[in-house]
Amino acid sequence: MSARPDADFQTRLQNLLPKLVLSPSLALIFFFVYGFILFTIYVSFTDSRILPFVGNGGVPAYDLIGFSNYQKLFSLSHWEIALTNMAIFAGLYIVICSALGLMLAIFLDQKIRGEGVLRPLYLYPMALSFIVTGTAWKWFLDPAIGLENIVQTWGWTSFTFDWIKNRDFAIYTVVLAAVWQSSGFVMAMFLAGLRGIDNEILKAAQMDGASNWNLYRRIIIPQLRPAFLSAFVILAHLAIKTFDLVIAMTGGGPGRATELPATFMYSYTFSRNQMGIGASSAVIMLMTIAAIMIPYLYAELREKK
Amino acid sequence: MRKLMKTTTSALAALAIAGSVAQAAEVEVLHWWTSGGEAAALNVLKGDLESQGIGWQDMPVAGGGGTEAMTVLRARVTSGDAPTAVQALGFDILDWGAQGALADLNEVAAQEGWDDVVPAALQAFAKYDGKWISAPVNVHSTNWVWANKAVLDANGIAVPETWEDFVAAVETLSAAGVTPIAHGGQAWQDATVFDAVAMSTGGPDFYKAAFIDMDEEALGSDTMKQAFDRMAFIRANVDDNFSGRDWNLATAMVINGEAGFQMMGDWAKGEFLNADKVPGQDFLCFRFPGTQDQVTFNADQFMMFDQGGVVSEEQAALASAILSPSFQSAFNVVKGSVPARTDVSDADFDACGKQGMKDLAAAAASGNLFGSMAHGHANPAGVKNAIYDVVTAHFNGEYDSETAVEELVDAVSIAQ
Amino acid sequence: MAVSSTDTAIRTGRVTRTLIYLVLVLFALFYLLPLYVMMVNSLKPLPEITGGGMMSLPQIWTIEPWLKAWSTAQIGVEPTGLRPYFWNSISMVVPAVAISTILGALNGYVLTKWRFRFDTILFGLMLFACFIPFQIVLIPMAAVLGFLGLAGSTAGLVLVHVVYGLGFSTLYFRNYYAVFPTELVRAAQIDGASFFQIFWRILLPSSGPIAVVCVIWQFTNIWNDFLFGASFASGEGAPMTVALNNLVQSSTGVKEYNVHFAGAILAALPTLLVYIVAGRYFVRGLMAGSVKG
Amino acid sequence: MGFLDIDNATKSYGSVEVLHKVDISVQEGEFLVLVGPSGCGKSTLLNMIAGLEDITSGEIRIKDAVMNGVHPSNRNIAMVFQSYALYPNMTVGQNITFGLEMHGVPKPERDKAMADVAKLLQIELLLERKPGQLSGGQRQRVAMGRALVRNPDVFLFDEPLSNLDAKLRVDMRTEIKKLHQNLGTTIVYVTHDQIEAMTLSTRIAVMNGGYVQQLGTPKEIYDTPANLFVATFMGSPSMNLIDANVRVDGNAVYADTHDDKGGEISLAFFEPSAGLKSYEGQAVTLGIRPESLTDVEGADQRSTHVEQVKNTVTVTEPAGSDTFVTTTIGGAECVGRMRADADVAAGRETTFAINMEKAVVFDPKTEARIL
Repeated sequence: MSARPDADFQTRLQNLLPKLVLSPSLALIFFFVYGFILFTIYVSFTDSRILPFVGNGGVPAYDLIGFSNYQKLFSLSHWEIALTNMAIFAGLYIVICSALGLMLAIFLDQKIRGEGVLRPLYLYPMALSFIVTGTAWKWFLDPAIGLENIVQTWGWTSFTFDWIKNRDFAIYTVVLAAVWQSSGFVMAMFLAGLRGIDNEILKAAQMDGASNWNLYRRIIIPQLRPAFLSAFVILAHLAIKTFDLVIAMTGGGPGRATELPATFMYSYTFSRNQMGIGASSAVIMLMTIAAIMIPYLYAELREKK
Repeated sequence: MRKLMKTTTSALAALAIAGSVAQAAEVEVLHWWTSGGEAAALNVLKGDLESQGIGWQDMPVAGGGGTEAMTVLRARVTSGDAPTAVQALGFDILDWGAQGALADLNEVAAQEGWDDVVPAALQAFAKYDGKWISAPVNVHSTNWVWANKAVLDANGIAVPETWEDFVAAVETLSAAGVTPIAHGGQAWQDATVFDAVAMSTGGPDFYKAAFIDMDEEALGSDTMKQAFDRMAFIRANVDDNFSGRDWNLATAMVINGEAGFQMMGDWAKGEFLNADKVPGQDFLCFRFPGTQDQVTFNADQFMMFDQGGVVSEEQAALASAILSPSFQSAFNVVKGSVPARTDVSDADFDACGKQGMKDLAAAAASGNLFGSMAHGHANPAGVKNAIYDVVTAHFNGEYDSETAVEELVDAVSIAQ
Repeated sequence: MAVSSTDTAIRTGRVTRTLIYLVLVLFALFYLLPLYVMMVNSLKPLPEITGGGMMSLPQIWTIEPWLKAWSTAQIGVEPTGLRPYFWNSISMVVPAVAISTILGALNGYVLTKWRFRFDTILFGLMLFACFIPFQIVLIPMAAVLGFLGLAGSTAGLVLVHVVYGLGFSTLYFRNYYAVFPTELVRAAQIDGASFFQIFWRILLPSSGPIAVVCVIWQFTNIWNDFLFGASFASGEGAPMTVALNNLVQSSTGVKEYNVHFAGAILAALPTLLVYIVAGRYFVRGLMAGSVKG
Repeated sequence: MGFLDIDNATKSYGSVEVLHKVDISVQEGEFLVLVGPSGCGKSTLLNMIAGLEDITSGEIRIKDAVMNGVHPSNRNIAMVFQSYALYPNMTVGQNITFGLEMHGVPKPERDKAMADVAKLLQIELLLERKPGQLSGGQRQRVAMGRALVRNPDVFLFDEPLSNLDAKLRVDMRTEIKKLHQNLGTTIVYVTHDQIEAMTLSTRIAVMNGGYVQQLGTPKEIYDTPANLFVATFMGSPSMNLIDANVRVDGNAVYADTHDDKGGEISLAFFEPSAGLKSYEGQAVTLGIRPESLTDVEGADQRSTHVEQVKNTVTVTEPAGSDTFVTTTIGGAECVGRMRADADVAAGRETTFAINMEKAVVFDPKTEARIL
């Protein structure tokens, strides 16, 4: 509704109020998110090192150096590793969390006794910070003291599980711990989705002679689409922000095998005093996120209109 | 946007005025010494200041060997609210000095004669443009080897003097079924070992050329390749499970007799003492073979942020307290490091401490005191981390020695 | 939860059911594992841990590490334990969660019930804002907080958390209110209720479930934040996670793992409590809105 | 000037005009029904009267006061929604008095008004309950109570009965009608159900595609539909449409078509108009309501113009009170309404009586009725 010139005061106020109410939030977001993104883009074209706009020359001054930070960035094998890891990590993390969450939700929805006990057990990891659960995982996965050692003391001496120490597999242990943290949350979202399905449809389908497998595959799971989409947004957001986990569990190692863009960005911006490169990596990351999220948001929001 | 940038730069420019948020007669100290012994040691300093009527506002931020604290410092400086004093290492101090953000402590330094008692190699990190800008607290030396005496004795191993001795000792241990070298596979630990190995392999001139002058020729030399080969030997003699291990768990392996040696800085001593081990009896400390005359160091310092042109009374008091012989002794006895000034009595130090002080004085006198590359005292953070990348990739088998040398040259040139 | 009438249970044989229970219990164990590691290690003396018994039950049981973590462990130069920082976190989390939830609710209300041109685009922009990496906002945020005079204050931290929590709280409430009958709003308009009266009297009383979801989400995220807490709080005003980090991280000091784990569990207690207390309504809340179009 | 005037009201969303120059004047005490298929604009028009959607151009006046831009709550109207829109968190009593509370009416007055309304609608016993605990019919009553208590100038109903089951719908329909008769209020009522429209209204506006197709009393709409749309939309079963040719023979005018065996049928018009005569030799569409297509005994005895046609019955559908019979005339399938005990059976030939007094004729090109 738009205010008309001939509207009475109450109507005009009522037409204005929603925008007034929304505007502080919008102002905050525009300034603190989009403003800062512009800021970062600008910094990525400077030779900033220890602080923004403080370049090689020392004393607050900087030079605009075009795309040279981006050139440097893509010449670093380190960055390539971070990008590859991100693809592996995000892909597996989102797929496994969704699959596991869905399976647990379906199982938990079978009139399970003790659901009230099991559900919080699945959910609680989301409540914990990785600053320390990372250490617990690190120990558990450590071949000398963790799982491998335990299984070996049980008598299966040829058992090995040393992924966290292996350059080629370490990223999968990060996936494991990340899945541990968020799959319960995804489970809750799917469980809610399942409970929202009209069970008359199920009765009808059962009368049609659908097998249990077909019932889920053809009738129930397709109806969980909104839950899948919400889960996707949340998981994608968590995947991109994964930082503490890597720092606490592997420190980016062995070698640089578990480096992710978030840790890369942090390291160049804050510990290597190459803020320009850090900013350019952030810009690339944002562009990647945008490339994935914008079509998704567009499709989602348009549909609902 | 424009306003924001203006704010950032003007915040820097206005540091002179803005730094004084910490209230009068109070110092705000940003540091990362939070574990029991360190914090207790720092508490000595706090007590000292409080006895002079100066309050201490504590701002501890641990993690990543000071990385988190440096991140927080950037935020504090940008917001125009820099702490009075900030714990810092090596090149970070010079970088901040270059910003003109630090106070000029020359007056205090002259009064107390810092120029005479602080080793020149260390002064290089405490002065910018001829001005004292920070107060050194201690000197850690990083080219130590820690050994379990019982394990060595049982296998008839004497303290190795040369790389060849060391190789023999390692092979003896290996044959005896003991893990020869306890090591934690984290980039900075790999680099700590590399520091010592490079020094031992190429000697002080090579070390200086490669790591301090960042000379491409030295970086790409055969000596460097040999250093990497030696790293490969060490890699072959650590247990399979080294990756990602905390350094103190590696130390625990030596303490428990599971391993023979560990290459680690002097802070490892705290772990031995904490486990009620006696230096000389239960464990040995000696310089990495082939570096007996050299000391690679890193030094913790407190840089003093400019508080409006003049050094405030509290800052002067803090700086002077930090460099007072009594604090230097008290602190370093607890911390495991040695005093930053060479004229402190070694009476309160244990055997390792005494040796450390002697080594430092000798190295300082003979020009054998070098900043540790692994601990950010040889080259700037960007270069250091670039070297980390290569060393750690090599140690984990990603590169062979030849590739590592090539990568090293490239990485250092990109990072400069 | 007594919603047996809405579940999608299927008829299954005994064997299948047993298998389902087995899988569920196995996963429960999987989820409990790290907690087990943390628990057992927080209850044993340090030599037992460094001696290699990290996975086994304590030989000597002790609650000493817990007491130490809470009240005597070294956080900075003072051996205060985590206790004083607990309140810092509470005084930051409560207003931040409350404000971001209320703003999220209002935004959701406007975006679904008072639609105007470009509202969908604006919402998309708010949602996309959730994805900004926190590392890049640190420095400009510091400049802004300094400019506003909020550096080193709890108010500044609250502002930061509100800003970066808005996207998700708006998302939750928008999806919830999207299925809330618009006719109710129209009826209330005809009845003469004002914009805020409609929100306060009609929508809010029905928003319980989604408020629970939003509060849980925000509470967890804000409570567990480290980066902002470390950067924008003063030393004494630092939140619990910063203190925990100072307790746990040390580069060159002795690592007391038992105390670390005890501290970690202590620091996580409020969030665990929120999950347990509000968790019963959590699935119901998700069900009521956030997973539906 | 009427009591409620809709004067050239137009509504567009962006460049799309969804309601085109609607002109309706409602008198005090009138019961106007807006009827049409979904998407015809009837609900939009109602919302515009309520003030829930603004008016792109034109005017809406209540008691001669221009309502454009006036806030819904200041128009002195009340609305009953399809979903009832009862506030789920309030009791029935609170639901009913919420509007009064918002208008600052003191509590004693509110309580009295509530008691009166509750008595009128016989919902006294429900006042403490929450909407969730009520049946569909009870909710409907509460929704009406909420409207009544305001004592508004105009009542607006938005498909209020469509969520009820068939039996309840008929009961509530009767009740709304009674209420209107007893209180004499002005009502605008939206529905897609033409039976509701016929039974309740004093006047009907049939809408389609954003246009008012015809505005008139139920009888006018039913007997003399303005065009093919109104003719087919109103009435159930709907009007039979037969292709025919106009033949003029002196004063008499005939519609020529054929039976199901191809035999010629000539149906003479009753009092043919000059307009119709001008269609001589042209094709037209002949409209016959089912109740005008009967068995001979069931034909309207007062009608002077009943034509008889022999034709084969294809389907019979006994409905208890009547029997609906399907047959084919002029190629079109036609439904006739016969007495319950008419002697017909599928496949058998029978004689149909067509009441030509009620026949209407449309121009197949313009779809308008030929006057």
